[in-house]
Parts: sequence; structure tokens; C-alpha cells
Amino acid sequence: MRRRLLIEQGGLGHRGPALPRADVPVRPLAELLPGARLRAELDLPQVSEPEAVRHFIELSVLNHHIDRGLYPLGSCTMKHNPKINDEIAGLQGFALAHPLSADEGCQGALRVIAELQKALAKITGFAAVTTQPAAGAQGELTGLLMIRAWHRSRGEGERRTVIVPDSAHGTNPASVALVGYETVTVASERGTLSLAALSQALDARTAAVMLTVPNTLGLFEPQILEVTRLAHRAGAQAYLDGANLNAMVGLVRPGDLGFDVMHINLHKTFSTPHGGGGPGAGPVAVARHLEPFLPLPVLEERDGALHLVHDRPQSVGRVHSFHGNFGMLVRALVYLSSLGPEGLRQVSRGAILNANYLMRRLAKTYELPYPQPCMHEFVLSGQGLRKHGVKTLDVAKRLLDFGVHAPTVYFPLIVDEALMIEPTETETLDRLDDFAEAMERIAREAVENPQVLRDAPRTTPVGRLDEGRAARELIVRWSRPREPEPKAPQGTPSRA
Amino acid sequence: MRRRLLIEQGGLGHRGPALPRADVPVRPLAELLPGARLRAELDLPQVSEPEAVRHFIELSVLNHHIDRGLYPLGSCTMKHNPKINDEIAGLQGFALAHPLSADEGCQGALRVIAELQKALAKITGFAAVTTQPAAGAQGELTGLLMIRAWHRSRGEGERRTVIVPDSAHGTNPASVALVGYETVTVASERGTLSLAALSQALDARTAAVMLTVPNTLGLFEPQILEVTRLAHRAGAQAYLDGANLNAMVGLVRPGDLGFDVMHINLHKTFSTPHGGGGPGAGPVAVARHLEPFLPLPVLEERDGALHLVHDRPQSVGRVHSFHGNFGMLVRALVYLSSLGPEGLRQVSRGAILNANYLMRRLAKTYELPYPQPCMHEFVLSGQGLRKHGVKTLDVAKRLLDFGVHAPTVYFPLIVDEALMIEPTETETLDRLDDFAEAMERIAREAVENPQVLRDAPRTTPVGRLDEGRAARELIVRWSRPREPEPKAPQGTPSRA
Amino acid sequence: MSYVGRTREEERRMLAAIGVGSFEDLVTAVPASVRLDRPLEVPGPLSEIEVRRRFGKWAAQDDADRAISFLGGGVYDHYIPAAVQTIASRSEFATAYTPYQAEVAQGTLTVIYEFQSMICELTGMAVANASLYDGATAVVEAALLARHQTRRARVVVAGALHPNYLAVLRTYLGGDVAVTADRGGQCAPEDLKGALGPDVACVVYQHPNFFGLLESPHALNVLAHEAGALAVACCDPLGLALLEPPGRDAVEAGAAGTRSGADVVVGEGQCLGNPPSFGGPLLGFFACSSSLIRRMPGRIAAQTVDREGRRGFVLTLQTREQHIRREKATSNICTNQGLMALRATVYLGLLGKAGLAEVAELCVQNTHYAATLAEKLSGYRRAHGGTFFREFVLECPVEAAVVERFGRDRGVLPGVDLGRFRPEWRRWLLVAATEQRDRSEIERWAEVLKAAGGLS
Amino acid sequence: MSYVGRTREEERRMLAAIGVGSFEDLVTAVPASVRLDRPLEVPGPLSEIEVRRRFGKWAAQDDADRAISFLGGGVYDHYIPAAVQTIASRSEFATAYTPYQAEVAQGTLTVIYEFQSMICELTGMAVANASLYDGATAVVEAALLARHQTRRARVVVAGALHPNYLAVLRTYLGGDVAVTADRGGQCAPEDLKGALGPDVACVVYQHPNFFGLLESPHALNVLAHEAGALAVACCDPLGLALLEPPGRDAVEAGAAGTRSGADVVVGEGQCLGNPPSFGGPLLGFFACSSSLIRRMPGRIAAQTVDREGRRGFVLTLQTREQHIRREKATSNICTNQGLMALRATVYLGLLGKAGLAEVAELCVQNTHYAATLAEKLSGYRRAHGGTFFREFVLECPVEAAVVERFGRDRGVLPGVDLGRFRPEWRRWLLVAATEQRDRSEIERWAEVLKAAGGLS
Ligand SMILES: Cc1ncc(COP(=O)(O)O)c(C=O)c1O
Ligand SMILES: Cc1ncc(COP(=O)(O)O)c(C=O)c1O
Repeated sequence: MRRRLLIEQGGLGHRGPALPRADVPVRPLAELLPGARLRAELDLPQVSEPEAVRHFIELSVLNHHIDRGLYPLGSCTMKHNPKINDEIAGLQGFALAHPLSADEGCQGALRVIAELQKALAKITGFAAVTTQPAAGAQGELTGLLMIRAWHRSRGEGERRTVIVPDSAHGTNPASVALVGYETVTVASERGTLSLAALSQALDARTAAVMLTVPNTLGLFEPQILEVTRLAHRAGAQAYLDGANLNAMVGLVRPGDLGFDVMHINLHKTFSTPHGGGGPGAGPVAVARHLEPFLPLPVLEERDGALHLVHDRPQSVGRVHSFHGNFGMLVRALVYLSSLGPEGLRQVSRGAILNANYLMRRLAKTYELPYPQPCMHEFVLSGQGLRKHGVKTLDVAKRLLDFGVHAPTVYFPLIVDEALMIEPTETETLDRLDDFAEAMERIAREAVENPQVLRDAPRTTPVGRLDEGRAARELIVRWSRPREPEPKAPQGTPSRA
Repeated sequence: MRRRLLIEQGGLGHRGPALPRADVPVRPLAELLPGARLRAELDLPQVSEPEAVRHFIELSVLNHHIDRGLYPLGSCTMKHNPKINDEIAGLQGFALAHPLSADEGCQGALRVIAELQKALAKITGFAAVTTQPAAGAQGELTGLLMIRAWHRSRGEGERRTVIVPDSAHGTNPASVALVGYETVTVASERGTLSLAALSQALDARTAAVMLTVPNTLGLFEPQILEVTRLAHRAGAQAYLDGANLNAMVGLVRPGDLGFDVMHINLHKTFSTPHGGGGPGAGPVAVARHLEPFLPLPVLEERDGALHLVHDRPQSVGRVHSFHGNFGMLVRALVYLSSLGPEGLRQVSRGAILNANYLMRRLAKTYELPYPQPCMHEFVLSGQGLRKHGVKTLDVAKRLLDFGVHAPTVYFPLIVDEALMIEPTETETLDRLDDFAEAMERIAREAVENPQVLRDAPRTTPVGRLDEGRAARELIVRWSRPREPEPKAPQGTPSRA
Repeated sequence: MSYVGRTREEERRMLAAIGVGSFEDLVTAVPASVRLDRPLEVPGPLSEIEVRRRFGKWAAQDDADRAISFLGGGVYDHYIPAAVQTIASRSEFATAYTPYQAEVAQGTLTVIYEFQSMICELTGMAVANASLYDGATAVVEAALLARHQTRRARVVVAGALHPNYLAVLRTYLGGDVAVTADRGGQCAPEDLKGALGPDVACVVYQHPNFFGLLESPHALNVLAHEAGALAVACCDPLGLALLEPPGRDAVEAGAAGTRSGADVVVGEGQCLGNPPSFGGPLLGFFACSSSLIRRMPGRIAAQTVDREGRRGFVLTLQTREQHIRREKATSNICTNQGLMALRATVYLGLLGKAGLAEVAELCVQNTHYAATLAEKLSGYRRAHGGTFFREFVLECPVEAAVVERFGRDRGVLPGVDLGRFRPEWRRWLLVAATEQRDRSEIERWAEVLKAAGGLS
Repeated sequence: MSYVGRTREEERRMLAAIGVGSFEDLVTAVPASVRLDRPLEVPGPLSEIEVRRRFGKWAAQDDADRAISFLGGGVYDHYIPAAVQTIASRSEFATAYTPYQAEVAQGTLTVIYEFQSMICELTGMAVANASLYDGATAVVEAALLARHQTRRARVVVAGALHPNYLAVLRTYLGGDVAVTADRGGQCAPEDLKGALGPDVACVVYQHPNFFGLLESPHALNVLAHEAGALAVACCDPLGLALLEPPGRDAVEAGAAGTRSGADVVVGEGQCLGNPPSFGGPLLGFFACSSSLIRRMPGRIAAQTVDREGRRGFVLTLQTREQHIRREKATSNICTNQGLMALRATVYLGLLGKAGLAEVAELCVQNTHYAATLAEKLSGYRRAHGGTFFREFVLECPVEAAVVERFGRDRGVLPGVDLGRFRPEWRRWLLVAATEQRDRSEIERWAEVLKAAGGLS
């Protein structure tokens, strides 16, 4: 049976949960809303509760997810999402807390934020943290705005370029553009930044150097202290894209590496669930000199009570409707408090161990462009399969047939036919071995029977989907068929 | 990859959620438990939390369930299970209520029980209800014990037989045996009870007549008033197995049919989820004369407060450790209060309509031994397929390939190759038609390609399972392999 | 509210397809004289908003909504890992029926098999079933099995069995139940000896018993066996986590090699991942030696293979059950407590070997600390001298009900008032401090007791 | 606690396979001088028992744990059907990543497609994206789109936009934001006219606006279009349930056939099945006319087919996005609010056409009843005379903060103290009575106001 959208089911007279009848004295809408134009039609689904529930549950099982198996998307840190985190975020006092409460009426919620900011500052080695940005990209923007405000406060507003390595994530240059800065791209050398190239790029217009550490190849810049020193010497600020903090928690603190500001992806390092695309949370941690520029409001503790303070004239302003993705902040604090200092240390240790184990094993089968030890992730190249007419995309699709998710592919852009693999620390040795076996088998198939790869996936709910057609036809919403077809007797779908 | 049991995974050093350290002064167990023999070994799983979660989630998706699709098991009333019911049962004041609290400390829980008893009495037309029995079978036992006690109280303890039609559910005779009574089976005639046969069976030893209404063929005994009158005239009590109350809610009240006692399956008519086999709840409703015999304790309201009363000398005693399956009682009360009077009427109406629709459609393809209108369910016979070498079991297994569950098969015993179908009221016309189409297609396959049926199911997580082998080998628990095999490198299962 | 999705037009089409003019034509078998002609007098209809308001108010009336619990007596406030709820609330487990079609029920069946395996391991027995209603009916079923097996009628209860379990046993068995006197709360083997005879089908004891005290399981088992009776132990799974299981033969066997292991081990499994829920749904478990498997009540999952040789699980030995064997069935049980068994399996799977032992030890440590504090309070003393495990009876200077009321008003439920069971126990409080309690809560409890002790 | 499942022995095997002697050999790139040599100063480790205790205490400190809420201002206490939680908490939805491999993400992708369809229907627009962070950044993205599209710099905010949204707009856009004065809380089209000019990229207005008042969307749209600017409406989905959507052209078009529909309709979708959660995660939605699709920020799902012709969904137009277009991307957004969009889809799917309209109408009725009661109270009056929808500003006889405090102590959160935004608003209380409130709660609210009005 063809899967139907909810709006293709049910119909007039089918309906879900009931609402109460109004028990206040009811008056006609026209009287309550004088001058308002009421709408005539609203074409939303009309189905019974049982059918609505089934629809979404049926859809759910079409997804791969972390509770099903390995999800080795490089740069995404798909680790175990503990259920206790969700439970705590759902406590009524948190879930129903209103963001415009009086400070005295939300001390619990504010306490969570304050504790999280404190812990993140300790973990990253910075002086202060804002938890307002809703995701990593917004964290970048916030950090860059603070850098801009800092330069301006020193009369250096003419600094308007940001040096970004070619291995950087796309949000970096996009955020740079958003604050009105320009990106200066520097090429990597042997996978890491060349000091010479950096020195050459730095000048009086440089506002910041923006780095990902470990970088998107999973490599730790060996001369990182020199990099931040050079940046500072040139009057620039050093920005850390902290998406890969998972490799560093408990091992080294970014603040100690000479950075001035960084963002943190709670939905990566701190295990908040990805929700099929979001929500995340992108707190920004800063060194002391940037603290006056933090977004408004900031939290201050006085006489044991927490207060939201707006009186920060140098602040870059507000970046979120309220206090950021609070529900994610709760989860992150539960997570890091569950682990504690030793548990956090085991995070980076486990992540690095797992990645290196998998890298060495797979390097026997796939090309490994950068052979040094990796941190929490590594990048292979599928280039060698090209001669069999097989692309990295085919490898990715074929992996789906083995019940594991594919790695990130074609990123970072500097590796040809890239396969970017991040197993995370919560995967067991058994899982890593199963994954490696699947990868090895696929490499054999590429030689022996490449068509299997090109036809993959075969065991998934749908076969390979035509992305080109999607982009050409651009059907991005359902529309009711113009000519209502006569209703087929067995409720067959009303749209072909 | 072969699915492994949890105990076949992980191993020493892998572990799940942490417990707090004791913060009381700790003393050695040997000192605290003088004379106790402590156990040396406890061979339970040792896995990390991520792997334990994955294990059970992976198992879960191997199940058919009501939120996935039609589940037309006759006699089981597999209807929609509203999520609000679970939510309310999970409220802390209910979920953590202790059964040995002082009455004043559990007024909320007692109120739920009292309200449910009241509502069930109204729905069934009886004077009083006990909610203690944990399931239908225990309800039967409780009802029979009350009948026994009543006879004894009247000096008629020599009545020791119970008349049960041959179409009855197996728990009926089993419960009869449990109270030390004997079952007298009467044969049905044209699907219902013959008054002549009943009259003949009734005598001075008859303690009760035990009927299912509608019966397990889905037929309402047309002479039901005569049946209960005959029973009473013979000095017997009339017991109603209320498993099929779904056909009667809001349409007719069993108490008005002349019955003295009935049990109700909350996990059928009142939508509490079946949990893969339980829990259920089997309240018993009785006419006024049986009230003194209800199990202990009973609920009484005085000055607006509810009290558990033990002072009932004629009571049959206690049948459950505490107050029955309270969590199910909450759900049932939420359910019936959500529906209200009109919603409950729609239950039986919808159930009867759906069953008759499906029956008439399928009667064109399968044999329908009893052609009169059915109530909430009906029974087909797969007898006609025998000539193609196909059994009802094959039809059932083949249905699984269509994503619907099979009906109840080979019950009631009085229909050859029985297929007992109960769609319930919460199925839409679309779902009924899809099911009918699958059944029709299978009937065609039986003629054209019977091997497909005998090989079914093919699309399920496992193929047809060998029940004979299970019964012969009787492997009913996992045991650690005697000779620990050398651990295979990729964590292949340690037991063949 | 209605969960029926059907338009008038669809109803019309359905009636036409059936071939009747109206719904009434379908229900002519129901005598018109008794057809309901008025709405049922039931509450509602309520929307979810109203349901939450009404039931929320009720739930808030229960002490459990806020108070700290030291209650036990068969149901305890134990830690339930968050993942248990996540898994048990999945529709796939919660809304499935009994696994009659094994091929689309491998989730449920595998879990039952794992549950049976874990119960066998805990109890030291060879076989276990898929669950029974609760601890009380598990005891009943064990007694019934013993009566069938031995063809003897009498059941001897040795020592302090939970009074409610005893009541249920009497409901099912009537006068065939005898109870030995207890000495200081425990069963003295000499007393049991006196109660035994050729009509005794089994000896039933609880270990740790209702008062929280350890019994001497192997001595009792040997006595039962010497009298030709079966030995039935009713155990707390937390006890089984630390104590030698009564089901396993001890090193020192009885005279002339009499087996010293119990024949049947049953009990209440609520403490394994199930909330108190006002005492239900609970989880009766049932394990026995393999020779008794054909008499075992309830469902049993067994391993087998499909046609391609893949391992799978099915229900087996259904010929014992009511739907096949009818009046000759081993029991009338049909619906059981499947979801509670699932919760227990997930709980045991998560906590595992180390975790379960830690829970049990925390309970022991906390409860003994509570006892130590209480014994220092003027007027309080332990009612029994024997070794207790995770709960104990405290004799109060005033009626236990007074202490209970005093504590409730202060947000502490200090224990179960045993006066509810017998008037002579009215100064007895049954106290359990689980792993959920911490030191400060236990000390607060002691303060409440202290203050309550001054009342009269 | 640790979520790492690895034994020492396994670690040894792994290191050997890697070919290093110790873990240290893997991290030599990290300068020794900055390696952490002491434990992090973070809380924990905490077991789940301790987590529940610690966080439970904090949660209980919030008013939300018990009080009845009349708070609004962008986030509301709305009814969430029980099934929404059941579905949204399924691991399949909650723990999946962005659907990069469409073949194993049809659940997420289909839901996004359904979400887009529903948002288009509600807003009256042709296309919608998969979500943005919140209402504030949705306004920002709309303004950015307008600036790119028109190559003009200035953004005119017409009337009472949520002050926080305005603040965020200013953070992103700096000085390029102008605000028209409001008259009696609403934007008078004449005032807007004066603010327009050839440098204006777009006109942004909220409807119903921050004060709960209706604007005249079509008049504003026409003015914007006449000035060559885009019209951006920021709408409450509950408003869209009842009111003519600003995105649709009205019957009476502007002069010379100027389009009267907005070009972009954005807003905050928290009210669709998402809890307040202290203001996040929220749900920004973004819809626009089809000609703007290539400038739309964020992810878009589109329909396609697989190789066997079966319908399926994929992310499309990724060339707009940062991971392909980098500094030229339409936005820097990557992670969005997928799960909130899912909740909204499930919510709309469950309530459907009839249910959503009922929710909106209940809010209107309840809020207007509250206003009627309040206006009878001495010293209270509505601050604005215009038509309000589901919230309104009440001018109090005392500071709103006083009323708020008084109410809090009595379990009623009487409204948002607007003095928090501007000193001149310090006697203003923004009041919303959603469908979760009933008459008795609204009357209790009025009593609280009455009593508080006597304070000073
Ligand atoms: C290296 C890197 N930087 C930045 C981001 C952007 O973070 P977010 O998606 O939370 O906006 C990502 C996320 O994928 C990333 O991997
Ligand atoms: C007709 C009938 N009677 C009795 C029962 C027994 O009820 P339970 O399974 O709740 O013990 C059933 C359950 O399947 C039934 O269908």
C-alpha cells in the first residue's frame, strides 16, 4: 500500500482530540473581533486520533536513529542520548516555565542556566559564557559580533576580514558574511594550517582568525599555540569553532590554547538529541576582555538570588527571543553532571581511541590522505574506487543496507571523495568491528560487483531518490488536486 | 547480523546506570546480616546503557501493535489505546501511591476507584462492583466464589455444577474447576444456546449458568431473557462473561438481561493497553443480593471521605495483594470519562457496524457458518480452502505479510478452521477495506498458488517458526555455554 | 471525545453494503424491552484538558505527590532508570497483544525469554514462566501446583507470610491452609516439624519474610522434603540479588541426601523497575525445577528456529493452558502482567549484575542505618531480634497510626502501620529505606519519629 | 556514570591494533604545556537518583511548577495533546540527525514536507521552509531576504513588534532599522506612509501585534509594495487559524493592481504543540511567495521518486545553504528546530482543521471574558481601544510588578509585567487566557487583580 500523507487520509467528519466547550459567556466572533477579516477555508488534515497516531508512528520507523545503531556522521558527534536528560527537561517546573516571569518566579530555571554557564567556562577555560545562541551557527555569529564590537570599542573598526582555513565548515564563512566581514581563505598543508600561509594572510584588516580544533580532518593543529600568538600579534582575535570539543573535554581547554572566544555545540559534545535536524544550542565562551560584549541579558547572582541584568552598555544585544534553547541547556547540564570530571575525561579519551582504532583498520582498505593519529574523527578518501566506477556516494548508500548510517560524505571539501567518520565514545568495540566489516565488504563489492553499489540501497524503505528531479520540479508542499477525482472505493490515495 | 540476547553482549566492565554511593555510615554486609548466606555469583547482563537501550528498541520494532495497524483478534477487542490514559496513570500522585497508605493519604487514588466502580455499575446495570481482580480470568474466579458463597449462605452448598456452552472461552471451565465446581457443557444450536438443551441440563446441582454475551461467534443470544429466567427458576445464578461488553456499552445493560454477576475486561472494552500479554483488569459487577460477598476490602464513603472497609463477614475474602491493577483502573476511568455517555454509545454502534460490514464483504469469499447479523465480531471458516491444501493457519501467516495482524484462529472450537474477526470501532473504513482486500487476495492465492500461503510469512522479521521443536527441546532459558569458546574477534554470538 | 473516525456518508455506504436500511436492523437480536433508551449516567465527555484538570486534582490529593516514603510491605519506592519508561512506553511493547502470531511478536517473545532466564538466574531454578498477577497469586499457584503434584490437600505456611498473601491463599484454598506460629518473627524449624504430616502438599515461607527477617530456607526445604511435601519459597528479588537463592541446593543436604533446594520459588517483582502504582499492576514471578514444568501455570516462551534456521521464540507447552486444556488446565490464568515483566527485564538489563547488587546493598545499608538511629530514640525498639534485610518492624511508644499521621503532616511517610492488619500490632511500624533515600532523609525520618514519640 | 562500554582488556586490544603503546601516543599533537593535569571543576558524577533530587528541587522553585498562567507575549501555556509527546519522544524522531541520507530518513523528511504544507496553508503562501530558530530570527531572516532581493538597506518596523524581536533585529542589522510610532497600540497606515522611501527594503509588522491588537495587514502590504519594498508579516498561528492570512491577496488590491498579500510571512510556532520551556526551544517558521524560494533561508524538503517510481522526499535547493554556498549562502543557519516542527505537525495533524479553529476561538472567548471582568474592576482599564485577539494590555492602578507579585503568592501569574521592557509601561500587564483556562480560573484571576488593585 502506498504511504499516504495525513491530509490524503480521513476527511470531513473525522477528527482528533476534543477541546472543552467554552464555559465563559460566549459571544459571536464578529462582536469580539470588530473589523477583523475571518478566513473562509483552512485545509488541514481531518483524521481520527488512532489514524493520526499510526501515521506518525509508521513514519518514525522509516528513520535511522542513534538508538538503532552506529551513526558515524563526521563533525556531528552522534553519541548516545541519555533518557534521563529528556525526563528532567520535561519536569513541569522547567517545561512550563515562562520566559517573561519575574526573576523570583523562575529561580530554578535561572539556576540551571547559571550552573551550566559556570561548568562550560570551566570545561573550556574561559571567563564567561552566554547560553543564548540557538545553535552553533548562531554561536559563530554571536562570537563574531563580539569581536566586531571589541575592535570597534578600540577604534579598530576597520578590521573586517576573517581568516578561515579551506577545511572549515560552511557556517564559518556564512557567519562571517552575516556580520559584514569578509572571508580570507587559507589553504591547509598536510591537513593543518601552515604558519607561513597564516602569517602572510594576517594584516591590519584582519579582525579574526577562525579555526576548528581539531579541524574537520580530525587533526589537532600541532602549532596551535603559535597560531593564536600570531593572530594576537597582528591585533586579531582568535575564534574557535568548538563543534569538535568532544575531542578535547577533560584533555585540554581551548582557553589555554590562546583563543579569545569559542562556541560550543551542546547537541554534539553534550549529547542533546538532534531531533532530526534540531534543536541544538550554541553557547559562546569568551575570555575576560570580551565579557562586556556578551548578549543581553546576562545572569548575575546577588544575595543568593539570580537576576537577569540588562544594564550592559557594550553588549552586542539580544540574539534570541528569550533565553536560548533552554530545554537543551537542561539536558546538557544533566549530562555533564551525570558524568562528572572523570566521566568527561573518558569522553575525549573514548572518542579518540575509537576513531584511531577504526581509522587504522579502515586504512588497510580505503585511502587515508592524512596518516597521522587523528583525534575524534578521521577522513578517508573513496578516490581509489573511482576506477571501478564507484563513487563515495555509492559507498554511503550501500552502507545503509547494513543497518548503519553512512559517514559524512564530500566534506571537508579539501579531500577528494571524502568519507568523514566520527564514531564517538559511546560505541562499543563490537559496533566498530561490525561497521568496519561492512566497509570492507563494500570495498570488495566495488571490485567484484560494483553494480550492487550503484543500485544501493535496496533494503531501505525507499530506493535511491532522485534529487535532481526534486530540485527541478520543486514540489515543496502538498496541494489538493484541482479536479477532485471520484473517491476511489478503497480510499486509494487521491493524488498520484 | 544475528540478533543477540542482551546477555550475549557486552561483558565484564560494561555497565549501565550508576547508583549513588551510600552516604550513610557503611558497615560490612557480614556484620549487618549475621548468619545470612551471601550468594557467590549472579549471571546477569553486563552492557552499557546505549547498548541496552538499542537492544530493547531493536526488539520492539519486531512487534506488530495497535499503533501500527489493524489487529483484528477476535475476542480481544484490540482498539485504539489513547495516550492520555497512560499520561494520567503516570502522574506522580498515582504512580507512586503506596497501597498500604493510611486512607487519608490516598484519597485521590481511592476516588478514582470509587468513580470507576460507580461508572461500571451504571454501564452494566448492576448494584456494586469490585475492581480487585487482575484480569478477566480472575474476575471469573471471583464471581464464581461469590456465587458459591451465596449458595452456601442459603444452605445450598450442594450445588456444584456450572453450565457452560461449548463455544465458551477456555478460562470459563478452568475457573469453574478452580472453585471446585464441575463444568457441564451444552452444545450450541445454530450458533446460540438451545433452550431445550439448557432446560435439560439445569438441575438441583446447578450452581450457575455461565454465558458469554454476545457469544464467541459474535452472536447475541436471541432468547437471553428466557435463559436467565430458566436459570433462576432452577435456583441457579446467571454469570456473564463480559469479555464482549464492547458490543453492548450504551446499547443494553447486562444487569437488565437478568444476570446476577459479570466480569468486565478493562483491557478490552475500556481500552487499557495489552502490554504484550498484560496487565489487564477484571472488575466484577454484581446484583444487590451478591453485594455482601464482594472481596475485601470494599470502599465506603463517609462525610466526603473514602474508606477501605474490611468488616464484611460474608465476603469471599481477598483476591489480590492490594487493590487490583490500579494503573489500569485509572486508564479505564479516563477513557470512559473522555467518551462520556454519547461516546460510549458510539463504541458499540461502531463495533457492530464495522463487524457486519466486514462480515458481509468477506462472506463473498470465505464461508460464514452463521449468517445472521453479528454483533462486534464474527467467525468465518477456512474449511473451503482445505481442498487446495491450505489451512486457516496458512491464511493467518500470510496475512502477516500484508502488515496486518491475523484474526484469532481455531477458536471458538465449534467452528472448523475458525477465523474469528473483531475489527473494533476505532478502525476506519479504509482500514477495513484494506484488510478485506488482503483476505480476498489470499483466497485467490489459495487457488492459484497455495505454496505462497504455506511458505508465509516471508516479510516478517523471522519466517514461520517451528513450534513442535520448541516443545520438544524445551529451551526455556538461556544458559551460559559450558565450554567458554575463545571470544571471536567481532563479538559474534557466544552461543550457536 | 470519540476515537471513531467515520462520516455519516461512510456509515450510509457501509449500511448499504451490508444490505440493511439502518443500524437498528443489525441489533434485532437484542430484546427491545431491555434496550437502553437513555444516556448512560457516566461522567464526561471530557476533553484532555478537562481530564488533566480533574485527575490532576485527585492525584495531588495523594501523599505520594510529595512525601518521602519509608513504606514497604511488598511494594517499595525504588529507583527506576529513565530508559525503562522510554522503552516500556513504546507502542510496540505497550499496545501489542499476547504473542499469538510469533512471527510478528519476536520483540515480546524475546523479552519473555530473557525475563525467564533472568528469573531462573535470580531464583536458582531451572524454569520460569512469563509472569503471574502478583506475589499473592504466585503463592497460590505454587500451592495449587503442589497439591496437584503431591495429590495432598494441606498447605502449611511457615512463619510470617505477608498477611494479604495469606488472605488470598485462604480465598482460593479455603480451610486447607495452616500457619505455624512464629518465634520472634521467624519460623523455627522445630515448629514447622510439628505442623507437617502426610497430608501436607507443601510448605510455603517468605524469605526475607513479612517482617523483613531472614528465614532458614534450606532447613525449611529439607523439612518439607522429608515430609514428602514440596518446598515453596516466596522471595524478594532484592534479597535474591545478595542472598544464596533458596532454589539452589545447599552444600549440606538433608538427611539421606534429601534435596535442600526449594521446588518452587515465587515472589513479587514490583521492585524491578515497576512503580508502586497503589499496589498494581504488580509482577508475580514463578520459577520451579524442570520436573515441574508441565504443571507450571501461565505462559512460557521457548527457543526454536524458523524455516531458514534462524533463532526465534514461541509460546510453548500451551497444552497446559486453559485455552486448550480448559477445565484440566494447570491454572485459569490468561492475561498476565507482560508489560511489568518487560519492565523488569529492561531494568535488570540496564542495571545488570553490578547494579542490582548495589541497589540491594544500598537498601540494606540505608535500612540498617535507620534502625540504628531509631534504636537510639527513647521509647522505640525493634520488635524482633533476628537478622533483617531491607525492612524491619519498629515498636513505637505510641500507636503507629499516630506516628504515621504525624509524619504525613510533615511530608514523611514513616512506615506501614501494621495495626491495619492486626490489633495487637498497633504499635508496630514496618520501615523500609530504599536506595532512593539518602542520609539526610533518613535523619529527618528519625527526627519525625522522635517528635512523634512524645505524643500520646 | 559513564556511557562508554569498554573493558580495560578491550582498550588494550584496541591500542595494540592501532599500533601504539598507550593512549598518550595518540595525542602528542596536543602541546604538553597546556594538557589538563587536574580534574575539571564541574559538578558530579551524579547517579540518576541524585540528578532527579537536585534538578527536581530546582524545578520546584519555578512558579510554573504550580501556578495558573495568564502569561503571553510570544510564549503561551497551550494544550498539548498527549499523543504529541508520545510521538515526539520516540527515538526515531528525537535522536535522528538532519536527513542527509534520505533513504533512511523518510520519517523526518515526510514530516518536514507535511509541516511545510501546513505552514503554507496557514499563512496563505506558496512555499515554506523546515523551521528557523524562533520568531525573532525568523523576522531577521525575512529582513535579510528583503535586503538581498531589493538591494535596499533600510527595514521599517510598523507598529508594535515584540520588543525582543526588535532587539534581535537590531543586533543583526544595526542602525538600519526604523520603527514607526504606534497610535493606540496599532500602526496607522498614514504613519507608515511617512516612513517609507526608496531605501526601504521591507516593512515588517506583527499581526496580531505585541499588544494583542489586530493590524490592517492588507493596507500595510499595499503601502510597502507601492514603495517598492517587500511586505513581511509576523503572525501568530492561532491568529492564522481564524483570520484571513496576510499572505493571500485580498479582494481589494492596491492602486494600479498592486499586490495586497505579504511577500513573506514568518512567526513563532511554539503555540503549536510545544511547551513554553522557559522560552526555548521555540519554532520559527518562514513562508514566502514562490518567486523568493531561491533566497529562502534554511532547509526545504521536496517531493521526488526513487528508482522504482515510489514517492519519497529529499532536502532540496541545498545550493542556497552554507555547506555548499559558504559565504554566499542565503543564511548561516544549519541546525534548526526540527523536533519542534515535528511537534507542530503532529499537533496540527491531530487537532486538524476543526480543532485548531476551536483552540483559537477558545482563546479569543476566554481572553475577552477576562477583559470584560477586568474592565469592571476599579482602577483597571484596557490600555488600547483597538480590536484585540488573544491577549490584551491592561493598565493597572498600581505597578504591574506589584500585581504580579501579589498574584504569584496566590498561585496566579496574572500577566506579563511590561515594565520589564520600558519604564513607561510599568503599569501595563499583558494578559492572555488560553484554552487551558476555564471560567473559574479566570474569575479567580479577576479576584486577584481586584485585591492587588487596592495595594499601593
Ligand atoms: C565544524 C562545525 N562548525 C559549525 C557547525 C554549525 O553548527 P550548528 O549546526 O549547530 O549551527 C557544525 C555543525 O554541523 C560543524 O560541524
Ligand atoms: C470470552 C473471554 N472470556 C474470558 C477471557 C479471559 O480474560 P483475561 O485474559 O483477562 O483473563 C477472555 C480473554 O481473552 C475472553 O476472550
